Amino acid sequence: MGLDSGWALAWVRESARVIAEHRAELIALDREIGDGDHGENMDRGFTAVLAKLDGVEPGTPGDVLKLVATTLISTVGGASGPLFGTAYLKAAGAVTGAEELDGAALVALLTAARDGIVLRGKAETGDKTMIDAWSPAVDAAAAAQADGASEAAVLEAAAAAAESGAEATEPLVARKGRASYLGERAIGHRDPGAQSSALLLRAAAQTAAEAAS
Amino acid sequence: MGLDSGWALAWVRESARVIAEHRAELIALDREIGDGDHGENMDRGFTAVLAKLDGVEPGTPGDVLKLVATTLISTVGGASGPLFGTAYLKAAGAVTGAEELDGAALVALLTAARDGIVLRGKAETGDKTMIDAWSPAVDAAAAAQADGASEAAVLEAAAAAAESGAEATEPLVARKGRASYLGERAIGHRDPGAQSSALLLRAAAQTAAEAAS
Amino acid sequence: MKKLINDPRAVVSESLQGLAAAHSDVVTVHTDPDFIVRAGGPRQGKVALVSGGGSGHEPLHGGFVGEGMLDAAVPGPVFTSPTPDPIVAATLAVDGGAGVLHIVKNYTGDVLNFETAAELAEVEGVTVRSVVIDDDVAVKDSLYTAGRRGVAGTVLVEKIAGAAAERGDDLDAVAAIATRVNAQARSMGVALTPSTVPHAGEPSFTLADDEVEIGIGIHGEPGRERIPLEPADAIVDRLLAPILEDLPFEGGDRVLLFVNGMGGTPQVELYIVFRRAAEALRERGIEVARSLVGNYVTSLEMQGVSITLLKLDDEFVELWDAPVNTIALRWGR
Amino acid sequence: MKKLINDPRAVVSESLQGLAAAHSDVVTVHTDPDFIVRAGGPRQGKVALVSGGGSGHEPLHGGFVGEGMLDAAVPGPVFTSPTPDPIVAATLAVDGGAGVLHIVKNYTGDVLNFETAAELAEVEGVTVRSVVIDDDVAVKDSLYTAGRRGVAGTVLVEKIAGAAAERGDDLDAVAAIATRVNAQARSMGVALTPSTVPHAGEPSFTLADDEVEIGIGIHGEPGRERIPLEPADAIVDRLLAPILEDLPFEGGDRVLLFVNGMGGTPQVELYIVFRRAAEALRERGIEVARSLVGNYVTSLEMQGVSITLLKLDDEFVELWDAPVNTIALRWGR
Ligand SMILES: Nc1ncnc2c1ncn2[C@@H]1O[C@H](COP(=O)(O)OP(=O)(O)O)[C@@H](O)[C@H]1O
Ligand SMILES: Nc1ncnc2c1ncn2[C@@H]1O[C@H](COP(=O)(O)OP(=O)(O)O)[C@@H](O)[C@H]1O
Ligand SMILES: [Mg+2]
Ligand SMILES: [Mg+2]
Ligand SMILES: [Mg+2]
Ligand SMILES: [Mg+2]
Repeated sequence: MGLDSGWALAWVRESARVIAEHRAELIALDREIGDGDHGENMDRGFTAVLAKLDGVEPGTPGDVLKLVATTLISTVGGASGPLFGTAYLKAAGAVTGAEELDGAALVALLTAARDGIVLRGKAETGDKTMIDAWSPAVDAAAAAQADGASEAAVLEAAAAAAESGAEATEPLVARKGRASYLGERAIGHRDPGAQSSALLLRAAAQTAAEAAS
Repeated sequence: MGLDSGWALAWVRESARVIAEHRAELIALDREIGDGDHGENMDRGFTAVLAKLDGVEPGTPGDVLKLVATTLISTVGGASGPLFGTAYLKAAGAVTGAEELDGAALVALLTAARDGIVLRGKAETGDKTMIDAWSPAVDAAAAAQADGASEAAVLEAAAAAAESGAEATEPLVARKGRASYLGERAIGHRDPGAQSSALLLRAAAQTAAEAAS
Repeated sequence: MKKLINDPRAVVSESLQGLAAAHSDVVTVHTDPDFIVRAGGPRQGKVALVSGGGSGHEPLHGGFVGEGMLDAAVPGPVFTSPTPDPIVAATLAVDGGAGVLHIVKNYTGDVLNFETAAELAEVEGVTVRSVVIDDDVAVKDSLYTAGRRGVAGTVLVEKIAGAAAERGDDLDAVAAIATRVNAQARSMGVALTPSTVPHAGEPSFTLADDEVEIGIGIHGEPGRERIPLEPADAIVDRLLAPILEDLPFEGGDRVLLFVNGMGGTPQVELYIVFRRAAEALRERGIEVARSLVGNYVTSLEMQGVSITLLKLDDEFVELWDAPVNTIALRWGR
Repeated sequence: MKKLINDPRAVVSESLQGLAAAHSDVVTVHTDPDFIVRAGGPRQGKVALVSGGGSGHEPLHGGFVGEGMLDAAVPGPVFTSPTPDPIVAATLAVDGGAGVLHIVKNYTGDVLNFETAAELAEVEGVTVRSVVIDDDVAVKDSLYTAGRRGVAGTVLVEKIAGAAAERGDDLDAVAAIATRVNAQARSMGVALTPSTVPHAGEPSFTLADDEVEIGIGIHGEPGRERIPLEPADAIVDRLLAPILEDLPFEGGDRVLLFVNGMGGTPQVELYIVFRRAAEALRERGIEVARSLVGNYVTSLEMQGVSITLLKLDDEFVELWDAPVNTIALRWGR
C-alpha cells in the first residue's frame, strides 16, 4: 500500500513547520554567500501554502503538489521560488491521477522534480546549488527502490543522501546563483538551497515513516 | 618699562602653539555640548595668523592685535570667529599707537576685548560662554593693577581668573550658543570657548613673564 | 572613521571641485573664497538670493542654486559657518542692482558672520536684507536661549522666496515672503545614528543600539531627549505633536508635508514616515496639498529624519509650483 | 538593527503607501499585487517599459516611473525578486498595444521570475521583449558563473530606452537601444559599511573599521576583495581600472560619468569621488560629456559608491537629454 494524499498533506505541513523552524539558520547560510533572504523566502512561501491548504479538498498527492507549486511560484520570488515551484510542478506532473504512490512513483516524482530544477536553472552537480542535494537524493532513492525498499525507506534513502549532498556543498566554489560572484570565498559555506532541499526531503521521509507505523 | 610688540608677537605665536596643542581637547569639549569644531576652528584661525606674521613688520602691539583680528574674522567662521575677531579688534583699538603697554593699558585692552564680545554676542556672565572666562579675567586684572602689580602679574591674575572662570562654567546651563539647545544636559560640561579663552590668556601671561625675565 | 575622502581638511574644496565638474550647466563654482553661483551670471533687475552655512548639509545650499531658487550659496567648513569674506564676495557677484536677500539659519555663528558680511556689502553699495530661519520646534524659543535653530524649513523658504524674486518682486517683498514662509513652517527631527565630522574623526555623540535622539539638530548636536527605539509610527507621532501644537496647525488647514532624510536613511524608511505623517494629518482634517520627500537638509551620514509642515496659502502654492532648475530640485514650465 | 520601520515584513507595502500618498501626481500605486504605474494610465501605441526587482534599491525602480522613462515598476520584497504575478499584472496594465519591454537585472531570481511572467503575458496576448542588464565588471563573466550582475547601469538603460519609446520607436527598436546601452555601460562599486535587511535583522556582512569591500553588489552580497581603507582617490582609481579596460574606454571617447551612492554616503563624498573620476578620465583623453551624481541605485543604508561609465554616441546623448518627469529624475522640455 503506497503513500496517499494524506501523506502528501502531512509532508507539506511538516515542510512548513521545519522551514519555519530553520528560517533563521537558512537566512544565516544565505547571508554568508548570498543575500540573506533564503529562510525568509521559503518561510513566506510555505506559510502561504499552509493557508491555501485550509479550504481545500485533499484529492490526489499530485493535486497537493500542484497546489504547492503554484503557491510557491506566486509567493516566494527570488531564485528559489521559480526553481522549487518548477520542481513541485514537474513532480505533480509525474504522478498525475495516482491515488497512492509506490516506490517507483516516488522515484519518478523525485526525478521529475530534480529535472525541473535543472531545466530552469541549468545547474550541474557540483555547482553548489540545490541540485547537489536533489541529484544524490534521486540516485539513492532509485537504488533503494531497485533493492525493493518500502516507500518510507526509499524516502529515507533520499533524505539521507540529500543531507550528505548539502553538507558536501561546503568545500565547493559556486558556479550558479549569487554565490558564484564570490569565487573562492564561497568555499567553506553550505549552500542554503541545498540545505532547505534536504530539510524538505527529510520531512518527506519522516512523514512517510509515520504513515507506515 | 611695558610690554612691546615683541611681546605681542610672542603672545600670538604662543597662542597658536597652545591652540594647536589643545586642538583635540577643544574639539572634544565642543562635541559634548556643541558641534565638535571649536578646536578645528581656532586652529585654522591661528595657523592662518602665523602665516600672516611671516612677512610683516612688527609695528606696535595694536598693529599685531589688529592683524590677528582681521585674520580670525576671515578664517575662523562659526560663532567664535566673529566673537574673537571683535575682541582682538576692540583690544587693538584700546591701545592704538602705544609702543609699550603698561598695566593700565593691559586692563584697557582686556576690557575692550570683553566688551567687544558682549557687544556682538549679547551674552551675560553665567550664560556659559567665553564671557565667563573674560569677565573674571578683566576684574582680576583691574584689581591687580590697582594693587600696583607688574604687567606680567596683571596678566597672570587675568589668566588665573580665566582658568577658574572656564572651570566654573561646568555646572551651568547654557543660555547662548549651541549649548543652549541642550538645556539641563549641558550641565557638567565645560564651555569650549571659555576654555580656549583661558588658554589664550595663559599664553599672554606666560610670554609676559618670559619678557620680564 | 570610514569616509570616501582624501585629506580631511580638503573635503569641502575637493567636493566643490567635483560639483563644478559635474554640474557646469547649472552652476559656476568660485574658489578662494569659495562660493557657488548660477551659471550665466547675475540677472539685472532681479533680487538675488544668497544663502550659506556650514558644509555637510548637502544638497543644502549649493544644490539649490539655479533658476527659480538661489543665486548663490556660500559653503563654510563642515558644520561651521563661513566667514564674512566669501559671503561678501558672493553677494557682490550676484547683485543685479535690485538688492540681495541673505537667508540665514539661526545659529550664532551664521548670524554673526552674515551680519558682518551684510555690513561690508552695504559699504560696497549693495542693499542687503536678511531673513533668519528658525523653524525647529525642538528648541524652546525664549530670551534665555540662542533661539530656535534653522533646519529643513530653509529649503521651503529658498524655493518660495526664489520664485517670488523670479517673478519680479522687489527686495522688501521677497524678504517679506521669506519671513512669512519661515513664520508658517515648523520642523522637528530624530536621529538614529550620529554623524562624524571629518576633521574631528569621531562621532558627535553616541547612542546605544536601542536608543534614538529626539529633537536633533543638523550639526550632530544632541537633541531634546533620548528614548528607546520605537516603531516608526510612534516616532512620527512624537515629532508631529510639538509641530502641530506650536503654530498651531488645525483641521481645515492646507499644508506642505516635507519628510527630510538626514543623509543615511534609506528611502523606504522616508516613505514609511511619510505614510504615517500623512495619515495622522488626515485624521486631524489637515489636507496635505503638496509634498516633498528626500535627503535635502542632511547631517552627513546621520540616519534619521525630520518632518516639516508648512501652512499653505494660494500664493505659497503658486510659488512652490513655479519652475525651478537646480541640481537638487527641478520641475516646472 | 535600527530602522524607522514598523513591522519588518510590512516595510515594502507601507513604503509604497507613503510613495502613493506623496506622489500621486506622477505615479499610481497598485497593491496586491504590488506595482507602480504612471499616473494617467497606458499610452496607446507607445512601447511600454517595465522593470522591477527586489526592494531596497530605491529610487530604483519606482522612482523612475513617469514620462520619458518607465511605464511600470514591480517591487519585490527587500532584495528579493518579485514573483511572476505582479510582473504579469503590471505588464498587462501598461500595454498600449505596441508591446512591452522588460528590463531585467541579471540575477538568477529576477531572470527566472521575469521569464515566467513574460511567458504568461504572451499567453494573454501581449508581446514582450526582455533585456537583461549586466554592467557590473566586478564579476567575471564566464560560463562558470551566473554572469555579471545588473547594477547602476540599469538607470541609464531605463532613461535612454524610455526616451526612445517616448519618441515612438517600435518594440524591436527600443529593445535594441536598451541592449546597446547595456553593451556600452560598465560599473564597479565599493562598500564601506554593509546594509541590514529588515526581516534578517543583522548586517549582511561585517567589515572591520579600516576595511572596505571592493566589487560589492547591490544586495549586500560581499564583493571581490576586502582591502584596507584607502584615500578616496586611490579607491576611485581601483574602481575605474577594470571598467576602463573592460569595454575598453579609450582616449577620444565621450562618456557619461555616473557616480552612484549606495544610500548612506553623504553627498560631499560622492562629489569627491566624481572629482577624481573626472580627473582620471581627463588624464586619459576621455571626455565627460554628461554626468549623474546621487543615490539612484542603493543598497538600503549601505555606505559606498559605484562608478558607471557609458560610452556615448549622438543618439544616446539626444535620448539622455530628452525630457523626463519621474520622482527621482526630472528635466527637459
Ligand atoms: N541556477 C540555479 N540552479 C539551481 N539552484 C539555484 C540556481 N541559482 C540559485 N539556486 C539556488 O537558490 C538558492 C538561493 O535562493 P534564494 O536565496 O531564495 O534566492 P536569491 O538568490 O534570489 O536570493 C541557492 O542557495 C541555490 O541553492
Ligand atoms: N552669544 C555668544 N556670546 C559669547 N560667546 C559665545 C556666544 N555664542 C557662542 N559663544 C562661544 O562660542 C563657542 C563655540 O565656538 P565654535 O565651536 O567655534 O563655534 P560654533 O558654535 O559656531 O560651532 C562657545 O563655546 C562659546 O564660548
Ligand atoms: Mg537569497
Ligand atoms: Mg562648535
Ligand atoms: Mg560650528
Ligand atoms: Mg534574494
